[in-house]
Amino acid sequence: MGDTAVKGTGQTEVPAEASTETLETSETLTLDEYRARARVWIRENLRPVPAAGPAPVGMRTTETPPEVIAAGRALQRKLFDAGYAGITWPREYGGQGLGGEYERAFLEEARGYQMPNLGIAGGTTFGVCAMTMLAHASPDFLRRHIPRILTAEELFVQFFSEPEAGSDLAGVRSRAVREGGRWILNGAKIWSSGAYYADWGMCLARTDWDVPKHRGLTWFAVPIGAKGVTVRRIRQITGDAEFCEEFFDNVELTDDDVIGDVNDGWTVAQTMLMFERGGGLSHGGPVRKVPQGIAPDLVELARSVGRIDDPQARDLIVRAHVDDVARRALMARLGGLMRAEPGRAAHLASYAKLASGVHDPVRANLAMAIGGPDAVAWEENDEAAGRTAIGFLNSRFMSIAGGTNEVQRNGIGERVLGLPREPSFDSGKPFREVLRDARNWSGRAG
Amino acid sequence: MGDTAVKGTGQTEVPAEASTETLETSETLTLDEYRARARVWIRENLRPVPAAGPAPVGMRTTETPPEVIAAGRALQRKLFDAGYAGITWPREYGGQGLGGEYERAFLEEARGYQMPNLGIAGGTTFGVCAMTMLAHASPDFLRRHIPRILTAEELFVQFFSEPEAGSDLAGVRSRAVREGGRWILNGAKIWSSGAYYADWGMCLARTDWDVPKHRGLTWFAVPIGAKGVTVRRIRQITGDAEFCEEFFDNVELTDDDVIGDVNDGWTVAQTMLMFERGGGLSHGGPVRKVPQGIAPDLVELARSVGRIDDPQARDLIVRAHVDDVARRALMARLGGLMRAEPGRAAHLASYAKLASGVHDPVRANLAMAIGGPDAVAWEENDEAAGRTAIGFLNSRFMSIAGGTNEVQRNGIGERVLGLPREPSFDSGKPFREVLRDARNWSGRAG
Amino acid sequence: MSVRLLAAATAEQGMLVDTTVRFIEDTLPLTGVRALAESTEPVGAAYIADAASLGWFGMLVDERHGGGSASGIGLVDAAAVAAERGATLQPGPFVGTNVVAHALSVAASPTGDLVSAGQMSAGPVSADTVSGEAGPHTDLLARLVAGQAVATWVAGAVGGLTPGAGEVTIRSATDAPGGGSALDGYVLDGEVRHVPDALGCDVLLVTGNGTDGLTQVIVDTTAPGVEIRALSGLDITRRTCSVRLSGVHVPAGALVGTPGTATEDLFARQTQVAAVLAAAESVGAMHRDFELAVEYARARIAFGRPIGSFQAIKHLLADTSLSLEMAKGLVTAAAEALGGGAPDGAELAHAAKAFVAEHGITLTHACFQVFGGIGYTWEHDHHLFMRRLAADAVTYGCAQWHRARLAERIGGVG
Amino acid sequence: MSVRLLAAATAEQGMLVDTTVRFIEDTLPLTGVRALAESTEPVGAAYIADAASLGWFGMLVDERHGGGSASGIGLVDAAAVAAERGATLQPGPFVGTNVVAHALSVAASPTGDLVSAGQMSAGPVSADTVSGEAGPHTDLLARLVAGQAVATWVAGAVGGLTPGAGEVTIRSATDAPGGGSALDGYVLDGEVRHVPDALGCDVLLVTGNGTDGLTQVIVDTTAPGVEIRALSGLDITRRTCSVRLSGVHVPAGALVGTPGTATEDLFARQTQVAAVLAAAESVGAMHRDFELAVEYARARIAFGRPIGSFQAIKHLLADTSLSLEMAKGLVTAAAEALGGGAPDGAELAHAAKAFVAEHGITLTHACFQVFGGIGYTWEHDHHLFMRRLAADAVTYGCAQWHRARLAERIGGVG
Repeated sequence: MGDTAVKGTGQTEVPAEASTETLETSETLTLDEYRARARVWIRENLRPVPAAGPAPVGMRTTETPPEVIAAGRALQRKLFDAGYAGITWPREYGGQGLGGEYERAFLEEARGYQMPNLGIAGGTTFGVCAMTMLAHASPDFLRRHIPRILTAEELFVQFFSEPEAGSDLAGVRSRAVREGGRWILNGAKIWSSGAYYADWGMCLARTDWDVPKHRGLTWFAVPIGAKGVTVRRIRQITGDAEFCEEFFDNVELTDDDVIGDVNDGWTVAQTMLMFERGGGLSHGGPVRKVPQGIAPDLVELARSVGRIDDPQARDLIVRAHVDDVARRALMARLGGLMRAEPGRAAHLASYAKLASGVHDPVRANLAMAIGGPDAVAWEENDEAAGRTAIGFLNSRFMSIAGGTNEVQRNGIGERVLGLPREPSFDSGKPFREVLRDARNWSGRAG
Repeated sequence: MGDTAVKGTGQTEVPAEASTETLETSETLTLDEYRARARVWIRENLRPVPAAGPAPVGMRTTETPPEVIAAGRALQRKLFDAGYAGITWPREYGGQGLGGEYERAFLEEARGYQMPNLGIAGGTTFGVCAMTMLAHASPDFLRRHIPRILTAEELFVQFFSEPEAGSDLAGVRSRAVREGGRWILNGAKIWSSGAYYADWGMCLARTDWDVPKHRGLTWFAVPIGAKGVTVRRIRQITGDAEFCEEFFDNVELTDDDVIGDVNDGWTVAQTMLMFERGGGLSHGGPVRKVPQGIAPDLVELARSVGRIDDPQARDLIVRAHVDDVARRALMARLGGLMRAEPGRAAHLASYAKLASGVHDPVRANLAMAIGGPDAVAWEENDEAAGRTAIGFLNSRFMSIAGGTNEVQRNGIGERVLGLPREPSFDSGKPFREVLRDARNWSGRAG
Repeated sequence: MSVRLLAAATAEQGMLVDTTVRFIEDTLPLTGVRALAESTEPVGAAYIADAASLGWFGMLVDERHGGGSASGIGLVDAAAVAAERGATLQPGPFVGTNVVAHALSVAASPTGDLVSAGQMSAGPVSADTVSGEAGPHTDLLARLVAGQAVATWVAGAVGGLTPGAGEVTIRSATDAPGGGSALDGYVLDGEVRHVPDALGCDVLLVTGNGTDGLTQVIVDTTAPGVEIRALSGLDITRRTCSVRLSGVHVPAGALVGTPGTATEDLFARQTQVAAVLAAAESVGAMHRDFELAVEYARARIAFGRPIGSFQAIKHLLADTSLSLEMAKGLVTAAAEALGGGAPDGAELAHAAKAFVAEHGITLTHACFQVFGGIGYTWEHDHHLFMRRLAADAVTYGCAQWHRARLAERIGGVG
Repeated sequence: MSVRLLAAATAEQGMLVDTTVRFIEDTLPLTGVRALAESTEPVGAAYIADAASLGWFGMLVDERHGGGSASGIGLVDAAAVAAERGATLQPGPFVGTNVVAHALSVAASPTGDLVSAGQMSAGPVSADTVSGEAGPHTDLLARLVAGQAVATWVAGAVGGLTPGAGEVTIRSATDAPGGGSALDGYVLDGEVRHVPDALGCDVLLVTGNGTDGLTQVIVDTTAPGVEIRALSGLDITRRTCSVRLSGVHVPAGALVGTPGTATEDLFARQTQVAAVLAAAESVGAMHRDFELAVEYARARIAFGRPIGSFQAIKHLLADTSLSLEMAKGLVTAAAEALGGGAPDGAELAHAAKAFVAEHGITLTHACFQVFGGIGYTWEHDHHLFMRRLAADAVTYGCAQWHRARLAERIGGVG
């Protein structure tokens, strides 16, 4: 679950880019000129976003239809050709090399227009994988892959979690062995969102078993179509199958596929986790606070089941609302604290994650209580009526995916509150011994 | 806090005894004859219990006035002289040596009559200390002390918990050192209920620092009036001062004062904890289930603050009631399970303790919510109005005293559910190293 | 693998539970339930008949009506069976059939007031003492007990039991368009949603508003004007249905009990019996979901340790275990009291359903947290329990409804 | 040691908080509060005057009335001060005096409708624009701001704010027994309990029912017929009082604002301002109780480890920390919005009080569990915070009351 985390659909985080052709021009433009020009291009080339219905209660990981992805790839290419892809990314890898203010200007102008929809893998590619690559991969690697990412020819997903390594992300057991100048990859990965339509996986494998677990790990770019890679879609409890599971059977890779240094994969992973957990929060301005009235989705729900005048339903709505505004206020507070002390940003981010992990289920339960019998059974094909139930099934997503509540609580306890450390049983010995000792657990220690 | 725990006032658990004079007679009596005779004696010698007001919300550790204790001692003596003290206790130590059915018969007849009130120390003396002594002390010790306990000349309290050893009961640091045929005791104890009016303390001290913590402990009987013993009453958050703290400054003890084997104190402690935590539960019949209506105390409270017709107050009352009946039903269920599997009784008792630890605070909060402003401030000297607040202050008693919620959860997790053990950092090395290592805690382990 | 709802089961109760567990394992274990869920079939007639032979449908029926139970208190036995059913997410209207059979049995007794009286399966047969003839529903009762017919209860929004579900109007046929004599019986109109397992039932016990107050009648599902439609639902192991009654004629003999106050009392008792049995089924589901989570916590390794050795997991499971034990105790106590005619029977029944409805949801969330990612997969059984527990929480009255019944009793006794 | 309520304090706000913290440390640290609690003395006049010189009582008062604040939004500054006060359990009517001063300042503005308008300390003085004369309470306002007088608000059960507290009747003196002219003002009768810190106050703002609807007047505590009695209370660091008004005459000039709808609006605003400031004080108390618990968890050794290394304790504190951060964020957001005239100001104020009232109780329970036995001792400070938080939870409206205000707004915006 670690691999999709806090990104939502990823959509809004796809940085829009500018292509090489217009580079010179853009650079000489003032921000206002750039903005004006972008506005013209956007109006001529993008379509307005269709009016949306009310947001569903809870998060839903809906599948993106193949034709939508195809259209998304085409549109991303169009952005690239027009010079609006990778606006802040380095020019040598196909980006525009402009400042963040240019990107913001473009995004502000594009608000209300449809940007490329590359599904959940799009968010992972642009928001997590490419950002991590730019920080750690070799120039050769970047020259090969980043331009193709910017044109949406290469969509990347994370091959990070494993069936036996979920919360314990560094506990991966997939192994890459160097043989005759090549790397032979074996193992399994899970929770890779959208892998079934992506092109590459960014894969963490163990390359040394005789050092402690955080060492001996290496990242590889794995072509999903390569021989020996099997992708299986995982049917989720909601019936969707956005997540995938991969099996690697003697997959052959080369040194060109290595991202970052061999056996230094955990350093790379830290960067990746920062992007995945929304580490960007600290760079943004204050979170925009839009008064939204009182829990509009639950008010709508109460109306639809005829309980809008029921005092107990109204109290449940208000309870959800109080938590809603407290969570919004928390985000604003965290933004302030992070700007004041950027060094603590990564640790403070645990609060945002934990708030979702703790309160999403509470809110989903409130919605079920408001919905009553009508939230539990509904007329066949009345999708709107089923939303509360879907929200309920999905409500623990944030409490598990991308670092469980327990992991966040440890982080807050130790790194924010300064409480003494958890005893560690896996950091001081070769990983192969960790596995053996865990199987023979007796509780004996120091 | 460990030392008063689950016993309530202890009062009802004081076994009534029969003195030596009537021994022969009693033994030849049938149960019915015994009962008839006891009835006569009771009507002639005991006073009816005065009608009580409604029970306060939550538990209150009220102090027992000295004159009440004095009267209690006299009455206990009277019972002893009549042959109704220590009914089931061995004859050689002053008891009557009769079966439990005789004791039950006496107690049933005495229902509604005032039995000796020896305050909280009385419960500890008869229900915990004496029972533990009978199981572990030497015949000599028992001959010296038990008869004087039965006549209430010696009231015992526990000297068990220490300022630095609360939940971690075996972590005591009070030390007894053998010097020239005597034991010299130094250290401090805390949470000894009623020590300020008791005569003896049953005290756990470390007698060997070079073995793991559960070994190297020994129990002593300490005269509270001995030279070097200082008793300080602890003012509690409710304003009461039932608990005490003791300081030992080179207190001299002899081998005669040792209870159980030297360095085998933890074995004795296990017996004591069983009595303290109400291990008797498994021997009783099914818990009597008396329908009590819906949370009478809270209904009374809601009436007194004028909210008995407020739907939200009524819902809070019902919420408390649902938990109340669930807790009563739990006790009945535990009784059934314990009778079916007596071997699991001690582990199952954790459920009863945890239920109180978890739900008492919830209930106290509900009471505060029902009481509203009138539960937070009241007319000077209106004691009834202050009960809700006292209940609130006291509501975590069961979650902390006599094994915290956390200790119970560990017990249920490991010994009932069979979950893997907590890593231990204090069981495999000399106690003096445990203390040193804890101070230098780094979290590193296996 | 048994839920062991009863802490102190008699030998007879132990046997009933054992045969029930074995029957389920042999005929419809969880894998079978899963397969059935993905098809559209209701549970088969053979399953019902075999279950009936174990005594599943006669425990709340007077012996003179062909009922009987393992112990003196049929509701306790029925609750024990319900818990085992819940642990394996058995489909089909067990609660419905038992409630209907019980209502028929009570209504057929001369006073009809077993509600406040005594033991659940005591009381004489109406045939003997009232008219000398067989009661109106004797035959149906026998068929229900024998598993030759299945029934469910169409209560709808009566008394707020199922908010938004709709209600049925029961008019005398004489008042209906076209008229007729009193012998013609009644005409039913209305649509009620959220009827558990109506599809596949032979008869419905319909509660509705009549000229003389609350009225209950038996309706054959094959009668003209009866339309039953399955709804989509969160709980895929059980089918909630919509029942539309359009001018459905039933004979006078279809009446169950006397309309008005007596039926209100019987209705109240039906809600209480349904509450206990539904809560017992939930407790079974809670038990199994929890058991799976404990097994997982023992086996799953992370950070070099089995995750169950972490206090975060261990204490979560301990707290969950506490509420599960409380739930089991409370359901048992309610079954004993309501079934045994104790003064606090109704009170305990409402409390049990309120407690279980809320703690079932809490429990399944806790288990989900222990499972982590694996709990998100369709293949893992957890979501089946999660779905069931959420659906159970509102079936036969949500926690709020049952608490409201208790609130009405504040200041009284029992 | 600062609570640091504001995540992004300006330099001026930082200075205000620093001087406040230093002032408290120097004049009335927790040891002093404890001593004061065991005596019967109210807080001294010197303390009030010094506090006033730091700006404590002018932040919600228009500049033209002598008020002023460190930042543009006085309520944010006042909340920051309140939080520091709460952390050290400062006694005295800080919330009361500020609410009264604010009410006087708003009522003295020509439209009197700052309620819905804008910045908290903006708006012209009535003296300038309405009549050319000084407003009726100009002098009192100046004294409050300068710390020469202290005030509290006697609201009682008006609007359900303090259930069971009683209400005051405010009649025109002409209607009162004995009669009189309109110039004679008003006569007040009634007893109101649960008035915070009334003992030691110079004036009271009394809200009551008058002939023309809701009416507010200023009452001198020395006026004949005013009787103030301290109640016993859970919170020993603050005195809740009963105020009895027996035929108390006040002049016409004692009126604050216009009776009826305008006063209802002002009353609503007063509840919101009080909610924000009281919540801010609570958050301060939460902060310090929590800080003590974290310190204890770091230092206390059991089972060979610091107890904070156990997940049971660590995770409890992490969850508690989350709700504390949410509380701080919400109080700040409410102060910004209500003080800054944002459309959702009222909504956030009610939400903040509701959130803090409930989470304050949860937090103090969590801290108690960490302290274990030591928390039971009178000597340990924990119980002082526990008492304060429980009392705060119902002062100026309990969680339920504030949620009810939000429920009224369902379907609207802001």
